Amino acid sequence: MSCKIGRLAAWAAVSALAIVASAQGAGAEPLDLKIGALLESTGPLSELGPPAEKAINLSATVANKAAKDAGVEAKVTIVSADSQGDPQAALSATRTLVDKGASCIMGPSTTPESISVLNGITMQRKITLWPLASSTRLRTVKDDGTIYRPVPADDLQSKALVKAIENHVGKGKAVAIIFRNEPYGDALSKSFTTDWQAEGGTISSTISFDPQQESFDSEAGQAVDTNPDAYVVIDYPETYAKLGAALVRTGKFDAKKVFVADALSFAKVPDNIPPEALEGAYGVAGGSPTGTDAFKAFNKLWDEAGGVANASYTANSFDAAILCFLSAVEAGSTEPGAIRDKIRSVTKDGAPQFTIETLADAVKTAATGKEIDYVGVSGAFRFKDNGDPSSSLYDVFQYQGGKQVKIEQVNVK
Amino acid sequence: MSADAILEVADAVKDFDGLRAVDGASFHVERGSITALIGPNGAGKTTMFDLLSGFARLNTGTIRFAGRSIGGMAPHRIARLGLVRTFQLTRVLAGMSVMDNMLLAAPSQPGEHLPSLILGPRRARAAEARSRADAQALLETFGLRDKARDYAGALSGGQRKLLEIARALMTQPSLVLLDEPMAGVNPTLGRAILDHIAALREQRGTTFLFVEHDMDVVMSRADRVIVMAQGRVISAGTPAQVRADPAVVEAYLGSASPETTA
Amino acid sequence: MSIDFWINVGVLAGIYGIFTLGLQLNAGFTGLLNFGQAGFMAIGAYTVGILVVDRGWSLWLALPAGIVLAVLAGLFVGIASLRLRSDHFAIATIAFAEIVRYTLQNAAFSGGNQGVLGFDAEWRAVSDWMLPWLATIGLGAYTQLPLFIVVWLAFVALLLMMKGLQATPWGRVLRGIREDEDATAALGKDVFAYKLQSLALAAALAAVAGFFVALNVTYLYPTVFDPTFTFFGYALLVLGGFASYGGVALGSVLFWTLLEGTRLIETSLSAGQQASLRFIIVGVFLLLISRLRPQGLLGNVNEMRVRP
Amino acid sequence: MTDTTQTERTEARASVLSSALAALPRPALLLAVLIVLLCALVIAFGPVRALQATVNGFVAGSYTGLGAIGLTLVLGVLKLVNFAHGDLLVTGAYFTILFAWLGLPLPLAMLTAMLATAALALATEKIIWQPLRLAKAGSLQLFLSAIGLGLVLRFTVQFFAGSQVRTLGANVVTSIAIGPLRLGTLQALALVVGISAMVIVGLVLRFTSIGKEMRAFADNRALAEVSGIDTQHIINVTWIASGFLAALSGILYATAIGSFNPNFGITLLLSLFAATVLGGIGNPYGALVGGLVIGLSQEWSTLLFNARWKPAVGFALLILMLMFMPQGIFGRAKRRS
Repeated sequence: MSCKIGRLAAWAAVSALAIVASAQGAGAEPLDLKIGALLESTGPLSELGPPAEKAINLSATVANKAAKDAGVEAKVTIVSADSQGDPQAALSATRTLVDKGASCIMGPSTTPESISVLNGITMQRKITLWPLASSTRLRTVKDDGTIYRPVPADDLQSKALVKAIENHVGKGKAVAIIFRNEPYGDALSKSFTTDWQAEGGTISSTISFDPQQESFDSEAGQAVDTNPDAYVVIDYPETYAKLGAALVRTGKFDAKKVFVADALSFAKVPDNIPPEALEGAYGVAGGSPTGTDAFKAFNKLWDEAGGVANASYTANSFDAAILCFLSAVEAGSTEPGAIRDKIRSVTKDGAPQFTIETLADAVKTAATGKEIDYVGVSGAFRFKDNGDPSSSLYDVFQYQGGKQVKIEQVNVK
Repeated sequence: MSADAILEVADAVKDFDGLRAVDGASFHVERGSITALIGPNGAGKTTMFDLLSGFARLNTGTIRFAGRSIGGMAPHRIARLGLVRTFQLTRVLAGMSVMDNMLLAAPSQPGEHLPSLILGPRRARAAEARSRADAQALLETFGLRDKARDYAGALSGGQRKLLEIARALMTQPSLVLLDEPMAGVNPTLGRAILDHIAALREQRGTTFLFVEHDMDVVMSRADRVIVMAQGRVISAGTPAQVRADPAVVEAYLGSASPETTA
Repeated sequence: MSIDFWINVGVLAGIYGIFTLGLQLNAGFTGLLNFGQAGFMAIGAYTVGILVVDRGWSLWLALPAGIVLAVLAGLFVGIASLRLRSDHFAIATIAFAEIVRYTLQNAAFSGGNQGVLGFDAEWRAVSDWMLPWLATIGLGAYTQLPLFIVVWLAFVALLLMMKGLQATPWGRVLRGIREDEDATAALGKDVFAYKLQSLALAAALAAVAGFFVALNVTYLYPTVFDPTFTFFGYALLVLGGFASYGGVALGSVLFWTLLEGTRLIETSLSAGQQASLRFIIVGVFLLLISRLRPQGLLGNVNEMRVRP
Repeated sequence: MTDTTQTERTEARASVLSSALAALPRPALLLAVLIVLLCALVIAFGPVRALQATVNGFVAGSYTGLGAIGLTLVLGVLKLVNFAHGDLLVTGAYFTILFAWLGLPLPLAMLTAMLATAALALATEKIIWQPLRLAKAGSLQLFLSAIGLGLVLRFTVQFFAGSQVRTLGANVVTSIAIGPLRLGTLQALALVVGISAMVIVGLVLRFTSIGKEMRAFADNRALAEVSGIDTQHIINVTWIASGFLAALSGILYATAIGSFNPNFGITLLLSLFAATVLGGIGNPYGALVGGLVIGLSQEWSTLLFNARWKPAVGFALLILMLMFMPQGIFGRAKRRS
């Protein structure tokens, strides 16, 4: 009985597919995918906008070239809007993106923006949202499977930091935490404190600083005063340029004791950060295998494109846009719900692997409806049921000569 | 002082920035009188008006109005007691209609307070109707009836002066302080104002204290004259008495007589 | 431009409209340059959020509590700083709003950096009840429409209330204070008490606006309430018209059509440049309106007293 | 008239509170208060921490103080609350980047940037402020125009330069050791430039004829006009000076901080106002001292509370000052007309 029904269903499905296929064939409609970029172009986080914009634009260039090389009629256009770093403006910006036909939305960078955008619009439209916010708070909202995070959540990262410090400084040591007073820093510092203390370590001081400040000398002084064995720095490059300089100016600071969180992970230390503030510093980055061919290819692309310098999370934004594109190709549709349902099919463990260097082949395979495994610039993607990366592998890296050098990989189940 | 004084000022002192504007002035104003306050420029007349109406605070001394001490009282409370003033440079409420200027001055309007406005809108409306009638009548007397709907800012200088006086009278005061009511007003209109003041004094017993430079007006219209110089009261009495006082003549910088300094 | 676009513009225009009714009452009718309105709004919104999430209050009971607290804040700010000269008052009120914002960002009771989330279930229930009903007239697909309807009902009701209030003797005293507070005091009016009432009422309106911001954003976070909100409020106030409540509605709709509409312009510029261009347009627009039509579209030039 | 009566009443209240101290001149009073506070902090937190916080306070204060000198001139002479002043700082810093990019050596680029910003400030006078003044604009229009101008300046800079972080490439990590205390080299430079600028502006106002005319104009505009001073000339000079000083402090800030984007002006702006009001409007010494007082109180506060409260401390101080000493440290009580 059940077998019969199953066969019937299969028939129905096949014929439905045939109808869809013939409809597509009749119109010969190429895939016209619009990816929405929700960028902090103005407002308090406006320094994040330009690199993210460049990363997403690069993804469109790469995707279009791959589609052409693969002979698949698909075109990616980027539509962008300014989230202003503000939940209310982000909501309006997203509405414009939807108005312009976006099927996926890259960004925004903060949890508050992500929550308002999700509750306000993307969930109802089944549009996948790819925020760069890593706060666990984002997981307290019901998202109907529309949130995919290209960055790991804070609770994993704090464990990676604990391991990295244990490996390079030792267990049970005194750590000073310095964080930028924002959801990201606040949440990560809390989970790190819990995890570090659970392993028998002590926190010598926790210093949060307001980013909109003229000087950070007092904060820096407080951090070095306790003479900790290690510093955990949770900060964005813009403020660390100032804070790092202030730390060095205290004369008691040793950058080799620093462990930075993923927002300060870049292939090359940006110009505005004084080299002394990061030389020899350690850091963790989730599933970001530095030194891979894809990583090098991406950095080459970035440099060739000109414009703004590379920054943190650009590879993650880039990969997210590529995933959206591949899912659309796989689904043969730009309908947001259809794309959402295919994301796991293009990041399938065990399926043939592709990177940006073999993206044309990936497109070709995906267009036939076969499962693939896109291994991104920032590593392979294994999404949990809630859309967070399940990978528990973290790179521990060190800045040597201004460049990021991978030291080891830690597993933080 | 006089048993029938509506206003008594004793040893009033006021400093501004180390500058003594009023220096121990004492005088009184009789109920129902028309009294002039005169003196050369810088004598402290306007400061005295500011002190009387609460716009400036005494350093030392006392001011009693209708038996109550009002030194240091806020301007609006003094006004509610029945002592209202006009300003040397007219201060009509330019962005409001002439009628609204008048209605604003109506005393005890329950509609001006949110609780009574919400609880008793009908009473507020009744009070409004009464005030409107009063205002019409006053505007009529001051020749402003046709202007009732105009913005006060559109009035001529003389009309503003009239409106300001009419508005002060609208509060049903017992003592009105007029700071140079004749300045900038054409003589015919000026005479009308003075006639009206005299009539009001007769009808309602309103007291008037006014600052004026035109000595003809002062001498012909005032019952009493108070003379200030350098922050003190140097003379007070009937126009004739004051005119004869040598201290007054000297105060006006040695000029032959007060009249020439108008 | 789709219907969704207009609904969004409408919601924003309604919320900012309610917010700006308070600014109109202060600046347009009382002559008070209140630049702390965003702070009152934050107090109202956060009170609602905290009472619902932490204390389990009903959303509908929390709203009046939020209004009461905002009014108390208005009275406090007024008593502390109403005696300052007008530009100092403006600076003091901005400083107040910023202190509120920093407190919300750093204190434990407000959720700090993590904000307040999960207070809108009761509103969602209402919204879900309205949607099928809207579906019967073919508008069921627009999930923001219920909020639009409620915001505009509230806005129109409050607008009419403020207009009515302005026509009373109470409103006349406020206008008198705007024109010349000394002359009004000389007529026996307690200027300070009226200014205080004006500020407290504006704070109440800000709290209502904050309530709707909370429903719209679904998440309370301090940056929503930064001084830009107040600046935008003044911009649309002057656009619509000085001393005109109808002008607030017109100004709000036009301002948000302009601000959101510029998002839709297709240019070959980069996203960053296009975002900059939007604000350049707003800036130029503020300069032009102050210069060319200082009283605004529906404002009365006679009511715009020239203040030296 | 309105304002003075109110201020006067407030003063009367406040003077009751501090009648015993009122006899002292305000700057001396302030100095005494600061010394007492410093002593208390030294006792509570030890000399090294307290003195290091003090040094940091001077550094933070010099940034704000220097920026506020240009602001206080415009506020004092023209009675204009210039909300665009922070963005003039930004313009100065980005002009430097522009001219350096065009090939000028950095010091020359900086100087050219200051001149260009001064010219820009003068242009705003001609295009915006003069017409508004002639139209007898009210304070709300002036406020809104300043906010509008600020938006135009900031986002024009962003339009061409982008919002990513920039640097002028100076070495920001060297510091001078004074015993156990540390003072950044560039921070020391900022402090020196700040004090020099204050002294120069102060001397110019005191001893040159244009400076005297500016003070006369600030004191009593009507009187200055009657006495035959070329008022438009004074206004022009004020704007040029304000633009020049804004660019100077913007460049110095950008150099010493090391990293900035077009937002730095607006985030600094409220501190600049606080410094101006605190010091007494129109007084260049006041602006710098006001900045230092804010810097000190903010940095000292980090000894007592978590550093994240720093900005709120500055705003609270501003409100308290407005309430109890509205004329500021160096300001004079306004005389009645």
